Amino acid sequence: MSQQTVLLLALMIVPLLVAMRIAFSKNPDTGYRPALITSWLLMIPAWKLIADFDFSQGATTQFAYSISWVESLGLKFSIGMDSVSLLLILLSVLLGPIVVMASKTAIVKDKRMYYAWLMVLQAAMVGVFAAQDLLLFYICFEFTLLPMFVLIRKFGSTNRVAASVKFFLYTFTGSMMTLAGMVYIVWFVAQPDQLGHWTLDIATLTQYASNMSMGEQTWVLLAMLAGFAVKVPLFPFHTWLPLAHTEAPTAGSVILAGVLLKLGTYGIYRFAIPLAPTAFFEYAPEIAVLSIIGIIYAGLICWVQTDIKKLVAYSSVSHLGFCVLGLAALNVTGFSGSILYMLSHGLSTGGLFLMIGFMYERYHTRDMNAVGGLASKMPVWATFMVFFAMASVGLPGLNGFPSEVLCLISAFQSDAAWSAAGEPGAWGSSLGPWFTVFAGTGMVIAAMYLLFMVGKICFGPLREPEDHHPHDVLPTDLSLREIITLTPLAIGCVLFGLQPTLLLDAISEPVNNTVVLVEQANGLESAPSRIDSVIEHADEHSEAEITPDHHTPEGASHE
Amino acid sequence: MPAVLSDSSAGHGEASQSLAHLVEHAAQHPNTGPKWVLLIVLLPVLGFVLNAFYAAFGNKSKIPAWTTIALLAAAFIATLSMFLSYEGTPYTVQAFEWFNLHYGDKSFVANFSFYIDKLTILWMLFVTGLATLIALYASEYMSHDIGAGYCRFFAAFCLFVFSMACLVMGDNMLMLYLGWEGVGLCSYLLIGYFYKKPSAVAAAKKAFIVNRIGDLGLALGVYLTFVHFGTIQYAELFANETLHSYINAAATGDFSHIPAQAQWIALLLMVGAFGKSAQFPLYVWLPDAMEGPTPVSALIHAATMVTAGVYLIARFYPIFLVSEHALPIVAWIGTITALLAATIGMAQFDIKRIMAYSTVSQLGYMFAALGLLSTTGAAFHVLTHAFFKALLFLACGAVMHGFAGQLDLRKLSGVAWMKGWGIVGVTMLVGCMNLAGLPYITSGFYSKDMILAEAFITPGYRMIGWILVFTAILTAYYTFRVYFRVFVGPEHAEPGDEHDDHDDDHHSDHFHPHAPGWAINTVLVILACASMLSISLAYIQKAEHHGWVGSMVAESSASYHSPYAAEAHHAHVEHADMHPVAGPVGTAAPGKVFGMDAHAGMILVSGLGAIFGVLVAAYFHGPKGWQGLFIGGRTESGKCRMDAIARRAGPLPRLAENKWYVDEIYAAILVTPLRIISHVFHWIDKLLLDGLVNLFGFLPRVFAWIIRPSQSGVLQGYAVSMAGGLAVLLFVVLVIVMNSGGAA
Amino acid sequence: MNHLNHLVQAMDSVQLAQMSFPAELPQTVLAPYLFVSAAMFAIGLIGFLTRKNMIIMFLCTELMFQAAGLALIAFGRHHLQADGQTFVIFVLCVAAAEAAMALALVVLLFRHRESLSASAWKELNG
Amino acid sequence: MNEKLAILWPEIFLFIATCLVMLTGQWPSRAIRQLTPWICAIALTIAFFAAMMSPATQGMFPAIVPYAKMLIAGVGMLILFLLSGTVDRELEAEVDNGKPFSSIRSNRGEFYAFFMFSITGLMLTASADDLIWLFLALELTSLPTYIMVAISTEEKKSLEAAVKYFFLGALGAATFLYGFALIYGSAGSTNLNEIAQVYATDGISSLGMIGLLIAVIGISFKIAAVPMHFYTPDVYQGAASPVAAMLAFVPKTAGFLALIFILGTAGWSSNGLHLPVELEATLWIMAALTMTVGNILALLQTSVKRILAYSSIAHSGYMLVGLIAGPGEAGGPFYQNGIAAVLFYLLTYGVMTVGVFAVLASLEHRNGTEADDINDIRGLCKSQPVLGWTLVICVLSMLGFPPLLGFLGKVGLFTSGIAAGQYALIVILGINSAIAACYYLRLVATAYIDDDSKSGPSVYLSPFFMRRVAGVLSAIAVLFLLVFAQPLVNGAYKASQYVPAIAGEPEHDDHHAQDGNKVEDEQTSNEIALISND
Repeated sequence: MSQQTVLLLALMIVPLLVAMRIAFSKNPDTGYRPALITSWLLMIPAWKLIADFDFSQGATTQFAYSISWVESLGLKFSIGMDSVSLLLILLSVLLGPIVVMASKTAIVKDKRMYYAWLMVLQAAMVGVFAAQDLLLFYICFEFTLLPMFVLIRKFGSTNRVAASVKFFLYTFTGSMMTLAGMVYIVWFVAQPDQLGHWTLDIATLTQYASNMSMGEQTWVLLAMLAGFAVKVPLFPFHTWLPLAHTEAPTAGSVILAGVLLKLGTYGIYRFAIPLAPTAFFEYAPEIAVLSIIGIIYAGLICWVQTDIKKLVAYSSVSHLGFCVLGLAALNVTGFSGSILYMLSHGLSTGGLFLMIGFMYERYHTRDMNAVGGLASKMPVWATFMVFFAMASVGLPGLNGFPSEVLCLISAFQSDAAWSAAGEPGAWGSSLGPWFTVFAGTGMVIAAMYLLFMVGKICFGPLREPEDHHPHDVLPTDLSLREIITLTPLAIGCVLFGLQPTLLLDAISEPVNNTVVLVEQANGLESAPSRIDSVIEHADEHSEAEITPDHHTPEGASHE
Repeated sequence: MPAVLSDSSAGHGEASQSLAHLVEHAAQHPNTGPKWVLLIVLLPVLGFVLNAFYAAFGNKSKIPAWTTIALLAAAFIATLSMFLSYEGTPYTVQAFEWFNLHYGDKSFVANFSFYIDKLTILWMLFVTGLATLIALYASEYMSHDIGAGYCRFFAAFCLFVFSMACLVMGDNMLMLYLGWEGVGLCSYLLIGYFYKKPSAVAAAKKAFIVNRIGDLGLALGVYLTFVHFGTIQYAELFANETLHSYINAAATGDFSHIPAQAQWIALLLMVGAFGKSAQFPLYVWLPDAMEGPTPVSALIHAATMVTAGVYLIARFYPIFLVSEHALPIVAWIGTITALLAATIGMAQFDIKRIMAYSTVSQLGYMFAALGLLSTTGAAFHVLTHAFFKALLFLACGAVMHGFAGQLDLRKLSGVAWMKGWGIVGVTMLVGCMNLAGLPYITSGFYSKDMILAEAFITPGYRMIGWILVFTAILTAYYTFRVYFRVFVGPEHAEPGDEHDDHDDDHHSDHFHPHAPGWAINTVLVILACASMLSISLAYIQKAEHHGWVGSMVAESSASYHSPYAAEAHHAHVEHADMHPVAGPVGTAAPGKVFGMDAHAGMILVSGLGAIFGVLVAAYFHGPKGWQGLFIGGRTESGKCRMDAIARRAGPLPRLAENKWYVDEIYAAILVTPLRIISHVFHWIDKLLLDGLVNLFGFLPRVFAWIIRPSQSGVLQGYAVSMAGGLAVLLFVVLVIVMNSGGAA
Repeated sequence: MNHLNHLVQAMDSVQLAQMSFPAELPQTVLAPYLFVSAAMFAIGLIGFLTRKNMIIMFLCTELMFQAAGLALIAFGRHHLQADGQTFVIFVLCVAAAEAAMALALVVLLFRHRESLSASAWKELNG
Repeated sequence: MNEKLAILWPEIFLFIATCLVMLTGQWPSRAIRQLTPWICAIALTIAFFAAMMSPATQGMFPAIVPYAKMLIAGVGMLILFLLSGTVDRELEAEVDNGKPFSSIRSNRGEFYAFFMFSITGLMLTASADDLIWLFLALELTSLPTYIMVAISTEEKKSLEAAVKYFFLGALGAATFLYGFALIYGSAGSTNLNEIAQVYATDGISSLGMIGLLIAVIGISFKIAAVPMHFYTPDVYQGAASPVAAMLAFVPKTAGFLALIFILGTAGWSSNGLHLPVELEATLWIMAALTMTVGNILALLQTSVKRILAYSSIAHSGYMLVGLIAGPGEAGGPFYQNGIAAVLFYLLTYGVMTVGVFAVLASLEHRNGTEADDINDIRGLCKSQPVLGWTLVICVLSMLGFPPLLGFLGKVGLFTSGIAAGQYALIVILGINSAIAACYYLRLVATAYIDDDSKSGPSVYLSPFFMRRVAGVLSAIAVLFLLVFAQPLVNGAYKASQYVPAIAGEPEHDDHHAQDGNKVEDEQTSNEIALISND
C-alpha cells in the first residue's frame, strides 16, 4: 500500500472522521471551522496525488488498493484512479472549501448537522470516482443521496420537503434498475463460457461484457441508463432537478451541479458505454436526440423563467445535453469534450449558483421581477455574475468553450453518411451534421437566456423588494470572504478556457482506449495507427502490473 | 476557345500554386516568427488588466485613459514595425498551446498562435491606429464618467482591441472564432455601457444574440472545415492539396467535382460574416448599437469590428472560390443591404443613426466587392471607410457631446458657425465628401469606383452595378442632408435630454453648448487628413496591383486576380477588344459601360452621381445663400423643402423612417413565436412531464386507497379474503399451468 | 441409520396392517373417504367464514383439522402404513391444546365485551 | 437415532430452561423471579454454542441446522432483552409498595416459558425432516405467541389482536395441515427426504401438487404473505412492541424454514433450475403481490407499528424471490443461491426489525401506553439521540440503503433472482424498494430532520434498560456486520447447501461424486453409501 494510496484513502476517510467529530460535538453550532480547515487541508493530498500521478499511463489504474469485503458477493473495497477519475476527484475536492465558505452566513442553525453531512458528502463523492469495484461504486453512488437529502430537507427553502423526497425517490428508483443491470452483467461474465467466476472488478468486467448478445446489451443499457439518465439528467427525466436546485441551500446546489450530476455522465462513460458497447452504438442516435431535445427545450424554458435559480437549474439540464451528446458520438473528440464538460460545467454553473446564493442572502428572493438592476448597487457582484454568465454561454477563452466545441465537432464528424458519400470525417457512431446544427442552436439559446438573466438581474434601473433592509452581517456588495470563495472558480474558468490541452493530454489515453473498445465491439475499422499505439501501451501496462485491477480495456483486443 | 480555357485554367493552376508557395514556409516551419509580435496582443491585455485594477481600487482620474492610449500607441508602433520588417513570406508566432488533441492519425490542433501575412498587417494597422486615436478622443468624451464607468470603459476598450487582434492575427479558425466572440462580448459590454438605460441593455442584448446566430454559422463552418480538410490552421489549410485541386477546378467554373461538404463551408462561414458585418438579414442590431458611447460606435460599429466579416471572407477567399453559390450570394446580399440601408438612412432624423445606416450600406458595398471577385476593392473600401466613417462618427459625437445628447437634425442648425465648432464643421465636411464619394478629391470615390467597375466587368452582374450606382446617389444625398441641416445655415440649437444622468449641470433655459476640447479636435483633424491622404493609396504601386492595398492583398490568402478584370485591363491597355475568358462565373467576355472601359465609365457615372446627390441634398435641405450652393431654401432649422414632398409621398417616408418595420417583422415572425413556444414548453414541463412523475409517485397511494378497505379489521372479512385469495390464487395457477401445458 | 429404522418400521406396520386388513385399500374405495374429508374441510371453512359466534368458528376449525385427519387415516390405510394414524394422534393433541387455548381466550374476551361475536372486535383496522 | 439426538441438544437445553423458568417466574422471592430472563439468556447462549457444534444431517439440507439455530438463538437473545418488563409491571410496582406477591396474578413465568417454547419450536422447525415433526414444530412455534399477544398489554387491543391472530392462525394451520395430508397421500411417506425421493423418481402427482400448493399457501400465513397477510398489521399494532418484534421474526423464520423444506421436496430441478411450474407461478404471484401490497399500504399509515407490520409483509415478499430462485446448481456459488440469500436476509431482517421495535418499546407516554404514532418519534434524534440514531440506522438498513446490512441482504436476493432469470420479479423488487423508500424516509426524516420543536417531547424513556440495550445492540450489529458480513454470508451459503434427491437409489454415489467438492457433501454421501450397502 503505497503512500499515494494512503493519501487517496485519506481523501475518503478524513472527511468521515471529521464529520463524526463534528456530529458528536456538544455545541450544535460548531462545524464551520473544522469543516473549513479540513476541506482546505484535503487540498494537500489532492495535489500530491496529481504530482505523483503518471499521466503518461493515464488509462492505468494507479494508486490502486484493494481489500476483500464480502468475498461471497465478490464485493471488494478496491479503489484506485485513472486520469479521468483523478480529475473528477480533484474537482470534488476543490469544491469542498468553496461550498464550506459559501455557507458561513447562509447557515444559521444546526450548523453541526450541516457541516457533518457536507463532509460525509465530500467523502462519498471521492469514493464514487475512486471505486474500482462495481458494487463499491454503486454503494457510493447511492450514498451521495443521503447527505443531499438531509441538506435539502433540513436546510432548503419553502418547498424543501417535496423537493427532497422527489430528489431521493426519483434517483433511487432509477438506480435500483441500474443495480439490476449491473448485477446482470456480473452474472453474465461469471458464466463458465465467459470469465467463469464472479467478479465485480470493473476492468475485468469490461473485457467480457461486450460478448453479450445485442438483446442482452440493450436491456442492460436501458437498466443502467434508467439510473444514469435520471442523474444527468437527460431530457424527459429532468424534472426533479429544477425543484431540487431551487430548494437546496447554495452549497447543495453547487455540489449538485458541480459533482452529483456528473455521476450520471461519469456512469455512462465508465459503465454504460464499455459494458454495453454494441447496444450503445446502436442507440447512440436516439440518446443524442434526447440530449439535443434537452438542450433546446430546457434552454427555451430558461428563457421564460422568473425564478433565477430555476433558470440556472434548467440551464444545467441544457448544458449536460452537450455532455451526453459528446458521449453519444462515441469518438475521441466526443469523449474528451464531454469529460471536459464534466469538469468545467461545475465551475461556471457552480459559480452562478454561488452568485445567486449571495444575492439571496441579501434579498431573500429569487424572483427577478422583485429584484434587479443590482449592478449599480453591487458592482463587484455584478461583475462576477457577468463573468460566470459568459463562461456559461461558452465564450471562447473561458471554460465552457473547449468542451462545447469538442462535443459539437464530435457529433459533426461521427456520421456514417459521410463515409457512404466517400467523404472524410466518418468516425464513431452515426450522428452527423444535423445533430450539430440543432445542438448548435443551443449556443444561441444559451446566449438568449443568460443575457436575459444578466440583463434583468444586473442591468436596468435598480429594483428591490419593498421590505428590503440591509443584511445585519453582510456588506451591501460582496464581502472579502465571498470574493475569496469565488476567485478560485473564476481562475479555474480562465485556466480551463486557455489550457484545455493539459486536460486533453491527461485524459487522452483512457479516452482512446474506450473508443478502441467500442470500435472493436462493433467491428468498426479504426485508424490502425491508433490501435497499434494503444496496444503497445497495453503491453507496457501488462508488464508493469499483473494484478487483476489493472486490466485495461484493450486487454480484450488481445484475444 | 478551348485553348483559352486550357491556358487560363493552367494560369489558375499557377495561381493556386502561388498561394501554396506563399504559405508553404509557414506550413513547414510553424512558430518561427519573431516573438515581439506577441506584444501587439499582449499590450491591450495589459491595458485591460491595469484598468481592471484601477476599477477595483476606485481610481478617480484620467490615468486609465492615458494608460490605454499609451499601450495602444505602443501596439500600433509594434504593428508598424511588423509591417516594416515583413519579408514577404507569412510566418506564425505561438503564444502557447491551446487545443492539441491527437488521436491516431487525426489531430485537432488550434494553438494560441498568430499568422502574419500582409492582410493581417493591413487590418492590424488601421485597427491599432484608429483604436489609439479614438482612445484619445474618448479620454475627453467620457470625462463626465470619471470615477464611475471610466475604468470600465477603457478596460472593455482594451479587451476589444485584444479580441480584434486575435480575430485578425489568429493562425487558425478557432483563434478567429475566439476573437469573433470576444469582440462580440466587448460590443455587448460597451453598447450596454449605460446599463441603467433599459434601451441600452436591450440593444446590447440584441447585438450579442444576433451576432451569436451568425457565430453559429461560423462555428459550423469551422467544424466542417476540420471535418473535410482535417485542419483548421491557415498555413496547413491553404497548403492543402485537396483545396488546390478544388481551386483549379473552380477557376474554370467547373464545380461538378467539388464535394458538397467543401462547398458548404463557404456558405456557413458567410452566415457568420453577415452577422458580424451587419448584412441583410442580420443587420438589425447595428443601428440599435448606437446606444453605446460614440467612440464605441466609431471604433467598433463603424471602423473595425464590423469589417471582420469582410476580413473573414477575404481570408478564406480560396474556400469561397470553390463554392459555386457562395460568392454570388455574397454579392447580392451586399447589394441588397447597401440599397436597403441607404433608403432607411435617407429618412432618419437621428444623425447618429443615419451614420449607422450608412455604415451598413457601405459594408454592403464591401460585400458586393467580395462577391464581384475583387478582394482588393473590398479591402480598399474597408480602409478608406474606416477613416472617414470614424471621422463622421466622432464629429457627430462631438455634436452630441456638446449639445447634451441632441442628435435630431431638425433641432440643430449652423453648428459649424458656432464658437469653437469650426474644426468640427470642416472635418465633418471632409468626412461627408468622402462618404458621398465626390470625384477625384476623395478616397471614398476611388474605393467605391473600384467596386462599381468590377460589377460591370464581371459578366452577369450588370444589374448589381446599376443598383450600386443608384445607392451611391442616395448616399451622397443623405450624407449631405445631414451636413446641410446641421452644420450650415442659421445658428440654432435645442439641447437634448441628457442621455445619462452624470452631468446635469446645464439645462435648456440657460443652455450653452460646450465646444470640443483639444483632444477631440486633434483626433478629428488627424482623421480628416488620413482620409484625404488615403487617396494616394490608390496610386502607390498602381502599376502592378490595384494600388498599395492591392499589393497588400496580393501577398495573402485573399489574393485573387479576376480573369475578367485581367482581360479587361489587358484590352484597355492594348486597345484590343475583349475575348471571352473562363472564370468562376463561367466563360464570358468582361462587360463595358457605355461601350468604354468599365473603370473609365464608372469614374464618370459615379462621379456625376455623387455630385447630383449632393445637389439634390442642397436643394431640399440646404440653407438659403451660398451655404446651400445657392439652390437651398432653408431658413430655419426645423423646416425644409423636403417636408412638403415627404408629406405628399404618402406612407413611404414613414415606412422608411421606421426602417421598413423590419424589427417589428422579426419580432412578429421570430421572437414572439419563440417566446410562445418557450411558455408552452414551460407548461409542458410543469404539467405534463412533472405531472407524469408526480402521477407515478402518487399511483401507489391510489392503489393503497383502493385496497385499504380489505383491512377492515373484521375477523370474518379477513378469513373470507384469505380463503378467496387462496381460491383465486389456485385458479390463476391452474390457468397458467393449462396455458403452459405442462402439469406435473 | 434412520433409513434402516424406517424400513423396519415400514415392515412391521405393513404386517400390523395386514393382521387387521387382509388386502390394501383400492383407489375406488379410497376416493369416498377423500371426498368426505374434502367435504368436511369445506363445511368447516364455510362455517368459519359465515358464523360470527367465536366458539362455533373455533369448532369449524376443529372440523377442518379433523378433515385433514380423516384424509391422513385414509391415506395411511391406502399405503398400508401406520404413519397416517400416528400423524392423526398428534393432530388430535394439537387440536386439544388449541381448544383449551381457544376457550381461555374466548372467556377472556367475553369478560371484556358481553358478546361472543367475532365482529365485535374491529378497532384495529386500516 | 442418536445422530438425530446430536442435532437436538439446543432444543433440549431450551426445554430444560423452559421448565425452570415456569417455576422461577412464580417464585415468591423477587431475586429469584428476576433470575427468569437470565436463565433464558443462559439457555439461549448454551443453545447457541450447542447449535454451533451440531453435526451435518442427511437429506436435502444437510447443513442448515447449525446456521439456522445460531441465527435463532442470536436474534432470540435480542428479543429476550427486548421482552424485559413486558408483563407484571403493575404487579411488581405493587410489590414495591409493600403488597405481598401473588403468584396467581403473575404472568412472568408463563410469558417467558411461552417465549422459550416458541423459540424451541422454531429450532425444531429448523431440524425437521418429517411432515409430522414439521407440523408439530410449527404449532409449537405459533401457539405460545397467541397467548403472548393476549397478555402482552392490559389493553383491549391486545385481546383483539390475539383473537384475530389465533383464529386466522388456526385457519392457516388447518390449511397447511390438509396440504400435508395430501402430500402424504401422494408420496406415501411423511419423511421429507423420502417424499423428495418419490417425487424425484416418479414425478409429482397432481394430488401431491395440490397438496404442495395448499401447504405452501397455508404456511405463507406464518410469513404473512399475500393472501394470508391480513392479520399482520392489526396483530402487530395490538401486541406490545417487544412481542410484535418477536412476531416479526419468529413465525416468519419458522415459515421460511418450513417453506424451504416443503419446496425442497418438490425440488428446483424441473426445466433447468426451476421449481415445478405450478409452485413457481404461485410463489411468483405471491411474491409480487406481497411486496407491492405491503409497501403501498404502508404508505398510508400513521402508526409506526403498522408501518413496520406492512414492511414486514413486504420483506417476506422480497425473500420469496430467493425461494423462487432456489439454491441454483449443486455446489454453485453464493450469488446464484436464493436459499442462502433468504437465510442471510432472515438474519439481517431480524436484527433490523428488532432494532426499530426496540426503539418503540423503550418509549412510552406519561400514562405508560407505549409509543406508536409517528409523531411520537418526531425529533427523536434531538430528544433521545441514542434511540434516534438506532431508529435511523435500522430504518435505513431496512430501506436497503447502501452500504448498510439490509443492502447486502438485498443484493443477495438480486443476484440470485437474476441468476435464476427472474428479471421481471427483480424489476418489481426494485420498484418496490423505491416505494418503500417513501415511508422509510418519512420515518427517518421525522426522527432526524423535521423537528419543528414547538411542542415538548410527548414520549419518555421507559424504565427498562435492557430494551434500549437490545436496540443499541441491533444498531451496532447493523453497522458492525456490514463490515464483517463475510462470515455470515458464508455461513448462510454453507447452510443453504442443497442435495437434491435423485431418481432411484443406487445413483447416490456418482451423484455425490460429481459435486463432491464440499466436505459436508462427502460425509453425507459416505453415510448414505454405507446405509445403502448394508
